[in-house]
Amino acid sequence: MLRNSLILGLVAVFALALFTIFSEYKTPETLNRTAQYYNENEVSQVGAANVVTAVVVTYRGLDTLGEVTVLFLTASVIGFILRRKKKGEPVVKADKGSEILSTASRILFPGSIILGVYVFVNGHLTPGGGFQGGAVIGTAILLIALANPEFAVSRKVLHWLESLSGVTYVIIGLLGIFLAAGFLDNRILPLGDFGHLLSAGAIPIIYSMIGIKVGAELSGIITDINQTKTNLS
Amino acid sequence: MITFNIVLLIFLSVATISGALVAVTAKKTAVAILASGAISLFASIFFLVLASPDVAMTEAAIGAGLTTFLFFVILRKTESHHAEK
Amino acid sequence: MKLSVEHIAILSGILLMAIGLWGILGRKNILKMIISFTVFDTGLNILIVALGYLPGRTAPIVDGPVTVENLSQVAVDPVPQALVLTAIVIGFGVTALMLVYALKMHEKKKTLDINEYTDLKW
Amino acid sequence: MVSPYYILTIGLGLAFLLGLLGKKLSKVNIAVIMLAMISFAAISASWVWQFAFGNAEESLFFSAGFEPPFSIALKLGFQEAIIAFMVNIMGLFSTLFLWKKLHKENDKLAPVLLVLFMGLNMLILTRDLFNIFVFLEITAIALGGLILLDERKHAASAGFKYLLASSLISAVYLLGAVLVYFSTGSLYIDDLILGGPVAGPMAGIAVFLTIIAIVLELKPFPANGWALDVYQGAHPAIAAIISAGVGTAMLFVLHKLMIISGPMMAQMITVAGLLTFLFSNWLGISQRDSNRLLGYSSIGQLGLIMAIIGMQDILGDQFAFIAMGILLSHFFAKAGLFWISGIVGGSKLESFAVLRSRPLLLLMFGIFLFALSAFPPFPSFYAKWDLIFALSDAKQYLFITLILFGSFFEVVYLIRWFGIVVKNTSEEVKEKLPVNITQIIPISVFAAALLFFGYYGQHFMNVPINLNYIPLIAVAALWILDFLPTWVKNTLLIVATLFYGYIILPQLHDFAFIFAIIFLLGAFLTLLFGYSYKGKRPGFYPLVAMMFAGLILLVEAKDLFSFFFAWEIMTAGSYFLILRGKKSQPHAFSYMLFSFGGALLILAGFALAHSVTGSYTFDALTMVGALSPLVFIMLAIGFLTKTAAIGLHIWLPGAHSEAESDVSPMVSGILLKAGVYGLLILFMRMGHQFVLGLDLMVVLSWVAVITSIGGYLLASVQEDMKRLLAYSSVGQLGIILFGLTLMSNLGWLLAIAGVITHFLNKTLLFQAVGGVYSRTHDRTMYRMGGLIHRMPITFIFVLIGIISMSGVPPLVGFAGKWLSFNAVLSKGYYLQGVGMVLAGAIAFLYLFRLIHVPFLGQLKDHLRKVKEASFWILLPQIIILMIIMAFSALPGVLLEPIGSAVGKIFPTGGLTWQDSFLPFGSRTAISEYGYWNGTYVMVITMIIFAVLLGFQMLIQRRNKKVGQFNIVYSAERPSTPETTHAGYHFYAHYQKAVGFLIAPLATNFWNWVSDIVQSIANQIRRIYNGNGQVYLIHLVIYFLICFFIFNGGL
Repeated sequence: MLRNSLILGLVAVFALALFTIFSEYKTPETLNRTAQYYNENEVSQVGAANVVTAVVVTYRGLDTLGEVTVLFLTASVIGFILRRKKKGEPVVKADKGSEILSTASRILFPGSIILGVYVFVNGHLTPGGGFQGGAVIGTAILLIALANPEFAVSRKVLHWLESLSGVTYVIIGLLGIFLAAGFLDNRILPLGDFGHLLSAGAIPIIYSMIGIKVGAELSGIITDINQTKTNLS
Repeated sequence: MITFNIVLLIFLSVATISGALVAVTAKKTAVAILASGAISLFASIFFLVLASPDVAMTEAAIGAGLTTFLFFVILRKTESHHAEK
Repeated sequence: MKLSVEHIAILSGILLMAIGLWGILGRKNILKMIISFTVFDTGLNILIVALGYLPGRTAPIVDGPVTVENLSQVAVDPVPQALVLTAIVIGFGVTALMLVYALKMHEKKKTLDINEYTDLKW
Repeated sequence: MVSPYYILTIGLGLAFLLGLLGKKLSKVNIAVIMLAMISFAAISASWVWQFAFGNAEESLFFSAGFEPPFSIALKLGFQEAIIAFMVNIMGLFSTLFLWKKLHKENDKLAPVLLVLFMGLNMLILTRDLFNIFVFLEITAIALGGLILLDERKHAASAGFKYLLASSLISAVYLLGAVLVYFSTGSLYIDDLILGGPVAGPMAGIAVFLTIIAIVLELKPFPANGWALDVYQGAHPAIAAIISAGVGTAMLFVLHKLMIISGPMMAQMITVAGLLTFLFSNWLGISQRDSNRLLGYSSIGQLGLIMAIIGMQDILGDQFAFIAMGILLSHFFAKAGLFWISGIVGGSKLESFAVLRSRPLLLLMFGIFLFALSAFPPFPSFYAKWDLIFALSDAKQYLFITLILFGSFFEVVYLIRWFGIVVKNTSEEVKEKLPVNITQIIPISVFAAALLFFGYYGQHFMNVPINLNYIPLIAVAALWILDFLPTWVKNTLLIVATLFYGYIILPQLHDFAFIFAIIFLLGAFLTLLFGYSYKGKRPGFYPLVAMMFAGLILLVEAKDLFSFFFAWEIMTAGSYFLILRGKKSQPHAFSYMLFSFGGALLILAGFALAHSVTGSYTFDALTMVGALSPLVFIMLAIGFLTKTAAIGLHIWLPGAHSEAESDVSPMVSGILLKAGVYGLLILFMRMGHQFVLGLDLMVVLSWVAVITSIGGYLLASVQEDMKRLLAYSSVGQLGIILFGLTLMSNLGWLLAIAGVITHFLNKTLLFQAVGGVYSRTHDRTMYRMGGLIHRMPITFIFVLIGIISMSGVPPLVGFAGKWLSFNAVLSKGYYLQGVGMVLAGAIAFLYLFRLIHVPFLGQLKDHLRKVKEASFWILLPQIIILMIIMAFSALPGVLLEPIGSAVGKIFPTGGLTWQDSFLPFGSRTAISEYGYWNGTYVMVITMIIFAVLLGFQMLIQRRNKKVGQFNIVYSAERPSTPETTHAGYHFYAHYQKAVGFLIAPLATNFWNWVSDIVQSIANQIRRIYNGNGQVYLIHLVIYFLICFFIFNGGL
């Protein structure tokens, strides 16, 4: 009881501390200089209709590479941990999903994949991008997996997709040093016509690679987790 | 428009915070997971209102979708054992 | 009381963080601690996006009324959005890893009570 | 310069590609990782090279071709290059160390390892606040993955605690970084500097949040339970990465962020770091698990460096040197220790005893521990010197105190561990510890690096360095030649000593000359004894050389630093020597504690003196001002720990008696004189100091009187020959101290003469006793008896030794007596004089027992076959005997040179010398109160002695010889010596009356102190109750307290 009230007190003090941020906050009138710079120059420099995408993929591309790395690490660790089979372990079958779910998911699946691809390919034009598209693909796999627990995407295919897209991403980044002004510079390709699919330099390619990679990784995580059984010994 | 947004946000805030309270205090883990999924959904509406469609999409797909799913799977794995015990 | 979109959102974010912290520090069940963690994270993300919001402006995407010319007058700051986007994905990664930890710990001791995992101490 | 993006590309590209390789290709997998790590190291090495020897300039590497703050930039300067190189070296050797594990058991660790080190590189190089967050998370997840993948018993729960804590910390950091962006419009660190410290309340909160997060990441006390659990639970090689690799990178991040923090933040970092340093080390004292102990030590060291980063404005130009010195020591030593722990496999401190089966590993273990303890010649030693000096110049006395206490606690557990590992008898080492080459290489390289940086690092110090390396080279040479047989090494060392003496003696004058003679002659005499040993005596000679090197460097020293350097070398060498004794571990340990405590006081005293005078030579001690009594007290206590003044003496009896037979004379007859030399230098420069009108010299003179009475009283009740001699040394050093405190010509003459005679007598007696031990394997006197029949020559030596020591004419000891009366009278210290007379009387009580109990009486059964001690044991004694006789006959030879040295300090009140009618240049000493001619006395005594002896021999011819053991009780031969030996418990009857005088007050006091220190540590460390949630609560409380302190209070 004492501990509970201590914790509650702590949380209250913590809220109070955060509240100073609220009380110090003044709604800004204008954009700060970085934002101003992006909103003014992004179109001419990067050429993506979605400024957020330009920031994510190009200006702050290093963050995004780190982000991809985080997902890669998580997927690898989860894969290593969960795939470590002990010998002589019987394969436990999970319950089958309901008929409706499995039918629905089978219908939805291709659509979801296409939606995912659409989201990341158009990342530089519309909201969304590699991560969102990848997540949509992952969700599609998830639906299928829920409906049919024995469903598994070929791990080999996933690995290939993941590795190749990842390596391509890094190589595109590296090309930026040689062909353009710096690592991850999207101007290794022409900026193209603003607002078209094939514009904004390398952004569509990078975002597609991210989309494929994230999609493959998330699918991997999902299948790994779904197929593990707890150690019942 | 702004006033509509404000009303919407107040409603959302109340919903999110009650959701959070449920998520944190719920006895059943499953309820807590559902509540946290709901929070993510509400949050993505927050993001939409705050002019951040990209974030909203991410939150909806990853926070509300995948995370919730992961929680459920892990829950099932850890509880299946208790059931047998 | 300041009643504007961003203020309400900031306040909600702070409250979510506080409630999340309450769960992190208070719940005994490891899964519930992780759930509280996601609540905490969501709160933080709302807070960040809200702080970067400029009232009355729209998303920084050239589309319809938003043109290349008026982008800097009508659009919000893209940076916090990019940051939060990263933070969400990273948060997912951390959460997933925590969950695998939970699974692994459960495998060893058949319990998810954090109080049971005190073998290492002093 | 090679673009740092190549590291990113290589790391990530290969990590991504490795997913393609299946199980079958795991060999390729590890080879690829190894190549990647090599390329990291090579790239960063090329940077370091270009900055150090080329003309590279600090440069920015933009990403995406836009200038910051609009894109993320990496900055590569000399600092970045060095830190990245360190981290990459760690990565390379970690991979090598884990080779077998990666290869055989767990190839999945490899890509995670690669990504981790790539992330650390970026963490070091990036100049973007948010990018730091991303790589912080990568680090956290990679570490979490590594810990989890390694499936150790408690790894999962420890890793989970780590993950919880680091996620919370990252969240704080994220909020901070974002707030920085909102209040300044930039995430580029250098932008924030250009605009000056960021202004406004929001910006203040923002900066606070970012920096507190990094501070929390560095595990400040007490919000660090999670880190301890990880150090304990993770595989030692991963713990090594956390401690050396991640810790280093994190410290650099903090350093990077310091430029946006204001002075208040800096102060908070300093205080947080110092408290961490103090408490981690303090709590470490009670720790018995090796990995957790290393964890406490890691956290402590990181805390110290964190504090140094916080104090960079105070430290000024020396900041980089100090920080790097301590960081390098921590880096190499902690990685090495964790790796050794990985090889040993056990988790108890005692389990490291298996290292005895691998002398090389044991040596490196010692190197690592002593590097952490900041002993010379390691970088931390130089850094600590500079740190204390700089803080003293800045008048940060509280900080100095915290650092000194922290260092002391650290040494307590490190040295205890070393002692346990080297000497603990409870662990029997039967099997050879299995090691493989991939594990040995990293450890060896790191140990070698410590030595290299130790040599290299001193050139960056604040003080002019004029160290003489020749004696140290001898030490190293003897390590290399350790495979040779004893007699060869013994000869080599003797020749080296004599040769060095031949070179160095002409350069020395006055007291330094006198002490150098003692040390060199002492080395020669005690080494002769060594010929009596057979075999190789592995490790003995380098240690002896080390101790004597320290001693000789001490007298060569002309500045504070050389002196302190020599002092520490000597301390370490003598500690190792004492530790070689069979049961000496606890005694060597307490010797080290007192010595190290004393050394810290000396260091602080020197630093204070320097801060007043600005001098680095001994002239610094001529300071005046309010601080000078304090400096005097600190230095006096520091030196008195070495001379074992009463209260500080408790280490001496055990250490001197448990040491090997030829080590005892070294440490007792010779080593103690180092403390006297220190006191000499101190008294010479500082003279009389007053506290509240009280002359400290008078206080010390009473300390001296009590020391000699106490030492002699304790000596009189010993049954162990060597303990008796050891306590006797305590008493005699008291007399020497007394002479010094008289601060007069005669007093100092008395002291220096006392130093020489004590050296001769004690060496002689310890060697004689060592000879007895070599034959009887016993030191307990009452178990022996009648040895005069079996060891007559030794008997004569002991006899001469005690006569000389007791100060009876005609031998040289009388000179001391005569001088002391003269000195006391001329100074007017009558009360103390009475005490000294009393002490002299008590001296007889114990000295005669040395003859009486083992040598006289009936020869014991088991001693009937005992032979005289061997030639090599007797030879040095013969030489000493001759010297004693010479000095006795011609005391002028001894006293006149001393008098001339003393006369330079106290020109008046000395002895005058007059030629006498006797031959051999004999001279008579004349003082205020009388005169004395040694030759004269000698001749007369000899005549009387000869007459008496002749007379006795004449009448004894008719005596009937009595057979032994005629006393048989009831046809049973008494077997217990306790009941039959008259010498047993000789003063039992008096103990009832005056026993309180020998109560172990000092021992009890120090036990009490150590109990209190340990029980406080035990209480405090209860906060680390193992519950991850509680650790989080600590974290939050710590955060909130700091928050409200730095954001305007509640």
